[in-house]
Amino acid sequence: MMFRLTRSAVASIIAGAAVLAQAAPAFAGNAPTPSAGDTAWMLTSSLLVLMMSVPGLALFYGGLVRTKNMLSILTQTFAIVALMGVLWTIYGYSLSFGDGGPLNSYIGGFNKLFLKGVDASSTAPTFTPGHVIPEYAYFVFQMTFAMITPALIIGAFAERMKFSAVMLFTVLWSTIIYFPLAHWVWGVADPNAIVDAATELAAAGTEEAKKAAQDKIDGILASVGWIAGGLAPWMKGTGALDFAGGTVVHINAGIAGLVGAIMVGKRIGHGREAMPPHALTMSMIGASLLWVGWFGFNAGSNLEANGTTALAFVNTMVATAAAGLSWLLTEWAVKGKPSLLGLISGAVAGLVAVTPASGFAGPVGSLVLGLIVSPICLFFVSKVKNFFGYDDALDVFGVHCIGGITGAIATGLLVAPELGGVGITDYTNIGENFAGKYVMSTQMIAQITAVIATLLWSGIGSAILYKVVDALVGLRPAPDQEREGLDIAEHGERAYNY
Amino acid sequence: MMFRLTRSAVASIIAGAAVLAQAAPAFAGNAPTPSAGDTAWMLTSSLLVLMMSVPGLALFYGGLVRTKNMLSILTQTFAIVALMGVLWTIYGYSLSFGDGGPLNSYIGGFNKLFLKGVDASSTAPTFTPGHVIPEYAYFVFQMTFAMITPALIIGAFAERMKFSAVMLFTVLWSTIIYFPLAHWVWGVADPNAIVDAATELAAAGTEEAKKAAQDKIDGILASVGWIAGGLAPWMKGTGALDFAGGTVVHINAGIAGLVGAIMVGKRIGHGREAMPPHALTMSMIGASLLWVGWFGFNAGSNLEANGTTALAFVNTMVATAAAGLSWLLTEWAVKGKPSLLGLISGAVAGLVAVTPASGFAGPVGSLVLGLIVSPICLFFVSKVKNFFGYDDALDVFGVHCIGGITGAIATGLLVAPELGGVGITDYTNIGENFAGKYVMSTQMIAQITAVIATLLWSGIGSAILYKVVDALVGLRPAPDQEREGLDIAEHGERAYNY
Amino acid sequence: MMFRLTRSAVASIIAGAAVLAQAAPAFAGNAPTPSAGDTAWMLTSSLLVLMMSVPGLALFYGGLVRTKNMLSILTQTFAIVALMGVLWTIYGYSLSFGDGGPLNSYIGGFNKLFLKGVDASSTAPTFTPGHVIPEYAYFVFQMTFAMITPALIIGAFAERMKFSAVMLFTVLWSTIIYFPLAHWVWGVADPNAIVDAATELAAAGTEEAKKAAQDKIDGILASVGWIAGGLAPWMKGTGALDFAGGTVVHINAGIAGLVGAIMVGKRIGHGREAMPPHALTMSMIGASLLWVGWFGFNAGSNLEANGTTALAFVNTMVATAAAGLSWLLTEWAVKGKPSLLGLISGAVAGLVAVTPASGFAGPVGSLVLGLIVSPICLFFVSKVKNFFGYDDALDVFGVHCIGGITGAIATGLLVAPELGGVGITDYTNIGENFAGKYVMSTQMIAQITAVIATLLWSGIGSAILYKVVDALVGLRPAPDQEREGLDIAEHGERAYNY
Amino acid sequence: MKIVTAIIKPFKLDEVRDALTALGVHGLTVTEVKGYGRQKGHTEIYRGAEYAVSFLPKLKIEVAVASELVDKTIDAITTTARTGQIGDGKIFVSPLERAIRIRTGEKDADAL
Amino acid sequence: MKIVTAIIKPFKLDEVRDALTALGVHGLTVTEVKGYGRQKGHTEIYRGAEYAVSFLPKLKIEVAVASELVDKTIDAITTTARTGQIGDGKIFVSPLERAIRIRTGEKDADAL
Amino acid sequence: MKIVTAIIKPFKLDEVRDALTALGVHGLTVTEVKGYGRQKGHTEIYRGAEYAVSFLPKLKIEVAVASELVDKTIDAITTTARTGQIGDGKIFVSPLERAIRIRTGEKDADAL
Ligand SMILES: Nc1ncnc2c1ncn2[C@@H]1O[C@H](COP(=O)(O)OP(=O)(O)O)[C@@H](O)[C@H]1O
Ligand SMILES: Nc1ncnc2c1ncn2[C@@H]1O[C@H](COP(=O)(O)OP(=O)(O)O)[C@@H](O)[C@H]1O
Ligand SMILES: Nc1ncnc2c1ncn2[C@@H]1O[C@H](COP(=O)(O)OP(=O)(O)O)[C@@H](O)[C@H]1O
Repeated sequence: MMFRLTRSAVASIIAGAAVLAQAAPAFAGNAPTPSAGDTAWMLTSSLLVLMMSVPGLALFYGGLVRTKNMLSILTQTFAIVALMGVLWTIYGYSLSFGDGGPLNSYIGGFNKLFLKGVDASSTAPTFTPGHVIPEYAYFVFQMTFAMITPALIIGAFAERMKFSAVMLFTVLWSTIIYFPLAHWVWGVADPNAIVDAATELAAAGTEEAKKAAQDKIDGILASVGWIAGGLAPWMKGTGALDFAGGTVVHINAGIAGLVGAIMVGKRIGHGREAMPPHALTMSMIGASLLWVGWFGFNAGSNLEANGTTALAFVNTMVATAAAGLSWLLTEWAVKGKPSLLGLISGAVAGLVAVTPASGFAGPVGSLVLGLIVSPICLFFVSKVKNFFGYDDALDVFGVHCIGGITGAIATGLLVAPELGGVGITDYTNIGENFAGKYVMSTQMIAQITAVIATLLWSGIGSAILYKVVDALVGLRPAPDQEREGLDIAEHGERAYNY
Repeated sequence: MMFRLTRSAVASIIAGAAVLAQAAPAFAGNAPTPSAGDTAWMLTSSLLVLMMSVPGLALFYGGLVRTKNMLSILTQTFAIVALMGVLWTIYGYSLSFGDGGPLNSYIGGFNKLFLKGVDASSTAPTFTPGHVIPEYAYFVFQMTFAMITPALIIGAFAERMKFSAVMLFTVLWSTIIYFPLAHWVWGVADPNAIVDAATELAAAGTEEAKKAAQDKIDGILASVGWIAGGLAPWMKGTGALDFAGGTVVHINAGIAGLVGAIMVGKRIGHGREAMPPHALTMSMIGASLLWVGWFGFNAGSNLEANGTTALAFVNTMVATAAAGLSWLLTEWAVKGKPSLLGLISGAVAGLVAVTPASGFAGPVGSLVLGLIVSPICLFFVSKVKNFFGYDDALDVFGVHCIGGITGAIATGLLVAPELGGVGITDYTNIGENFAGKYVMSTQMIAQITAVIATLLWSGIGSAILYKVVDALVGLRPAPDQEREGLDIAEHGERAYNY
Repeated sequence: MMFRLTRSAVASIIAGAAVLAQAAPAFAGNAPTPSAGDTAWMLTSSLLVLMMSVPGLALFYGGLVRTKNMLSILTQTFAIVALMGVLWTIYGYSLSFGDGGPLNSYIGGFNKLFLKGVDASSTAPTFTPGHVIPEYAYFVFQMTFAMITPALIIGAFAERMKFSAVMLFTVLWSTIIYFPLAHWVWGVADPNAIVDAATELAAAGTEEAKKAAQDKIDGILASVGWIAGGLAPWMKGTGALDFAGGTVVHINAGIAGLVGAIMVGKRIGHGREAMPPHALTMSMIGASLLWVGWFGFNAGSNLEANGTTALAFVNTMVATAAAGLSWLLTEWAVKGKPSLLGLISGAVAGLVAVTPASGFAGPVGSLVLGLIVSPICLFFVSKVKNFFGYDDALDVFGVHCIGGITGAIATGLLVAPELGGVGITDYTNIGENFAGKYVMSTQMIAQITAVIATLLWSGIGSAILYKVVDALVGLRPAPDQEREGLDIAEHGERAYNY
Repeated sequence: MKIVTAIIKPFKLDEVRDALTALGVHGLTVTEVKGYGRQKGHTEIYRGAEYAVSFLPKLKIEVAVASELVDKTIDAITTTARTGQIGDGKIFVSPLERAIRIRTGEKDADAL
Repeated sequence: MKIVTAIIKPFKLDEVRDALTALGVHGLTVTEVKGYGRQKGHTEIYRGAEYAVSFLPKLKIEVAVASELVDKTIDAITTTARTGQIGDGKIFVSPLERAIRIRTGEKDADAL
Repeated sequence: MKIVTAIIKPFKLDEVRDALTALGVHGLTVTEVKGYGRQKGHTEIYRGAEYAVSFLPKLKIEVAVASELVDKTIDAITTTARTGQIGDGKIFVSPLERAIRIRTGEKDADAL
């Protein structure tokens, strides 16, 4: 979901005569066809991201709650996934990636409700001019992101929210917070269109021809999500870099979780009763599957299977390993014992942090990012949380929001070629393989804008939605029910009957 | 495993000059070579289907039985997978996909025993003229289907059948019921051969040349599985549509399970003692992995990685989400509580129902199919089962057979272009991208024929085989052993030693 | 990681005009570009191998220990994976696959520390002249092998080694034992270079031109790992065949485990107290994921997605099924009951045995290999182990080392075309599709050399390293801590709080 | 008052419970226990190792009853829990001096 | 000496334990049990099947105390374990003839 | 008859059992319990939160024996279950009025 082509990617493309040959027609406006390899990778990536949600995330979260609430976590996660699959097909895809017309910088449109006009031969552009993938593959890959994001939130108010409230909140939140935000950040221009226009410009003989082509380019670059296109005045046209969803997914879910945890209140007995994880084994399985599936999330976000995809894959591997190790060692030093929970929490923090950077940073940059994100998150989940006393049950804020912010900021730096990053791309610069100009200050402004915009939009918006849900169905079960456990109270089942 | 090319697929093929170029030689009879992308996808799909069986299905089933029988489910599933892997290599593949000569409409032959004549350069045709994949990939993909089908059956007579009986039954059932049925439905003609013959026909100048070519075509179309080719008189040459195995896998296993549950009798204490699932957590993991793996099952059945593959993938995603949600809501309305077991049962029902339709229906059609299949299955597992009082322990009949029938019938409707389906294909119609003529009445007759043929063949055949097994080794363990649990009685192990 | 191209692979390549066309430039020295299909497959394979370690191996091992040590296994496995990811990036890859210059037959060099000089457009050769994959994909695929190998060892001294000792040992062992060994066996020449030189030789007109070309070839063939190149005098230039790591991974880890189990001593209560597996369910999940992931391990080792990849896939499927079945039946006959643990142990034994043979043997050969390896391993884990009385807690030696040796030896036979194998390849023989000459005696000498070299290097080296670790941090926790369990004593957590 | 403690085979619980309720016993407490006795256990084999498992799963039922109800209680349990095979279990009767219902503070007979 | 056995609601354990320690009771033993009594259970539904679960999770606390401490002990438990709702549980007092501390062999009062 | 109840460290079970069988005690019942006493527990840390776990896993062994066997039984248990460290556990002896073998209806001594 990066909205700019990395230079290395182009390089590797330009290199291959065969590919160029195939790419050429695109510039001439002919329809390119998807390659089986790219299609296979995107479908594989999509099922990997589904696996992140179920069973991955469900187990990671489920293992951390008490036995009596295990099923509530599993049910909420699985139900959110199913619900989002339906909403995405009906209107989510259209609102996020449809054409918003005049409002296109803020929201998609209704032109793709119920996948209108899409069939097996429809294609979607990638980030390499002349390359496409089946639109169905793009549609379903994006669907899996819309499935996991709301599911991430529930960890914050785990063990104490009514199932009906969770479901209703998911409908409202995805519609009002997620779909627009996804459009802001991922609503980008088709590289082919830009390259074609730029080619015209280059070829243009007369003045008005030049002007016409230039207008065309400007028009294309203007009709994108405002964060993607850097359309806010102070961004000066430099869009924020978010390769795979640091803002849209993690900061977004993290802040919504924090607000929820505060508004629904603490769990009965919080701080007094011991609430140890009921099955760390399950959390470890979950964390492992999150790691495995995350390659679809990050490397899949390149929308192709090429050298840049391999780079995103390597970064995801390295940052995660470094972050897991770093949390383990920090905890060992600080608390005296290296714990499994710390190790897997670090791994997840690393995955979150590298998400926005995965296709931009170099492996060594990712290694460093992994090493530093863990102590930061550990500080938040242990010190900060206790200091303020909010009950973010499964540390959605401490790991996803904080880790996401760390990654979003770091991306602005690590993309710099001097730091081993792949640099910026400018599709209009067809002469030199789309090489773009990286300016740290402007880039950091873009990154920070994206972070703050997400925190405000999701933070304030979520607060309102929780109030609405509370008014409509009530957020919290009766104390007795909470004490008996949500499994029996809400779902009439028990997780284990040994 | 669809035996007709969907029009959209062809469209997308025809579109791509590059591909056409590669396809062209095929018409001239040269050997096309597999693409790395298609090969990668088929191998990925194969391991995904293996993952459906172990650990997927094993956990989905295992979580639903009592602790004392957990290992018996895991062992039976894993052992069946291993056994079928061996049988498939020795003679299963040959009987299912070998050349049956004069008997070819009913059964394959012995020409591929022990993979005779197959090596790393052998190829198998896909559904796109001019495309092939390595035959080893086709062989192993099909193997995974032969592994999971008998494993599906055991859920019906769970907790009360001897391990030796299960193993013996599997050998007999796969040989006598499954391999022939697979041939009936999936024993299809090589598109390349048809297209080549059709090309000759078009090019034929003289009358006898025309006749010769026409005879060739007729010969090819006649030497296929009778259900695939619609060879029964009343089918008038219209074969049944079963994209990924609604009949061969789900109806087939479902009815065999029902018959088994009835013949082996109820579990001791059935109806009197409470028999709650011992670990819904495991069932949830299993259901999730079934969903993830099912993309290999359905989208892999396109034998390539193209737009139609993406369509099958999307349908599998959408129908499952809709069915999970629909079961959850129905149960919530009817029984007052939304349960995890209901949610995952619905998801599985959706997966089963969309299986035959996955490459033919459109996403909206699949959405509707998912919404309706759950209430139907819920009605069967709660009302119908209790009414007749048979002990289909894990609802193999209620979910797989009923869901499979729903899907098989629905496929006949949803394939209709007016309903967003991809329509029918006719390889002899090379002029218009192999566009075929869809006639609802004839198509429904074909679908119903396939359903009934499967129910009869598998129902009656299985009944006989259970009798044989009972006579040879006995179906049921001693009451004391059943009470102690099959884990200790049959396998000398316990699942948990906490 | 095979270092010779299988003939069938070439055949299938030569067959495809399209591919040849793409391959052609290579001979002329131009840079070929990676195909999306091969890239997709290598990335998929890499995440599959990661999944083998976490959660696969962790669960397979964890389920077999007592509850009180569950987390210690999970933590050790996950931490080793994280640690190796970091080491591999910093210097492991360079030492294993860098250029060792004059020492290149024994060890790689420092030229790739911190991935120096590698970017998204760098490529690595495959085994088909004219084919390459992104170097990042090769780097990360190899990384996953370096992650799982040390993790395999811990099963031998499970439940009784300090976490600090395990971590320190891993650093030393991977650096001093694994990286060099990987280089010995997998440090191979670039086929493209050989073919180019051979082409020159063929084209050479003058004598000195001939000589120059010949010298070039000799130079290339001499600068490889000594086992790969058969550089030991008695090997006469015939390198050992190890398709996916029978020696480097399994024999290597297996012997290191045995030595460790002996040096750290038996578990308290070993032989007196019952120590049944605490959760065979987890072991079954682990074994299943090992099987699923192993396709990445074996079929991924072909570095491409072609017919040979499919062959390796099929062999992995068939040998595993046969071995699982064979262990089950042997146990049934000998001990009276077919157990799940036996079944999955057999499957793992089959996976281990087929690893070195997977790309060389035919499916029937693999079937036989699977059938025989299980009884051999069963004999070692039951009889031999009890006879000598060492406490190889999870049978790392009995299954991985013995299974690996069986496979390594068998590979020398099963590669023979007369036995359905794919035969030997010789890149210099460009005339006849690189057909090489197979001589059983020489090949067996090479295989046995590889086995013995691995046993000695790893056995003696590990013994020294355990001593060092013992001196530095101590191998074993206090008896009370061991009795309380490593989870609480070492990690301050408990696996289950039901 | 007495405490009647019975060790029974797990699958007999429901029958015993019903028999006791029929007697007018309003409550009881059940504990999962492992029993060692004449009844032979089984052996489990894990790879090489064989384990003789001599402790078998049983249920312990504790019922506080008024003294006059003791015989009836014993009969009810014996008749329902009996299968006639080794391992059916035991019944133990011990003195109970006081009983209190926590909710109300009611004492002795009223507390049961 | 007496053995005081209390059946309580699980989430009350910590409070009861603290109250007893305050009394100077140095030890106790806790067992997870299932209780059947006036308190209604719940029904669980799995696909078709409905189960009425009448056994509820409780904790059994056993404390050996010197006879003079019995009343205080009972008070401590009743006050802390009481929620006023059905199912709060019972307290049973039985005679304890001897007590031995395994580690030292100390007897009776000294053993507690 | 008496009921001898012993709280011991889990890993001592087999030794104790053997010692009792040697005495001619034919059966016993074991329960997993959590013990609170002088023996310090450990602390567990999960991310931020620290928990002091003061309840330790113990096994409760119940043996019904003829009165004359009580002393022997106590000795057997003390000697085998002792490690000399805090937490070895306790032995309690309570009166047992009646014992019945469910299978046969045998009473008292014959029932043990
Ligand atoms: N002396 C004893 N003290 C406590 N429990 C006993 C004693 N003897 C037997 N039990 C319990 O009774 C159960 C059944 O006893 P067992 O000798 O196996 O068969 P039976 O009840 O037919 O004599 C044992 O599993 C054990 O739990
Ligand atoms: N007669 C009895 N003997 C042993 N335990 C009992 C008896 N009656 C009740 N109990 C225990 O006390 C618990 C609470 O009793 P219940 O009747 O449900 O509520 P209350 O304590 O308010 O009367 C039960 O769950 C059971 O464990
Ligand atoms: N007063 C008591 N009543 C019941 N059980 C007790 C009592 N005191 C101790 N216990 C049990 O005995 C176990 C060991 O006691 P503890 O004081 O820890 O060590 P020691 O046995 O060496 O004195 C405790 O864990 C608890 O289960």
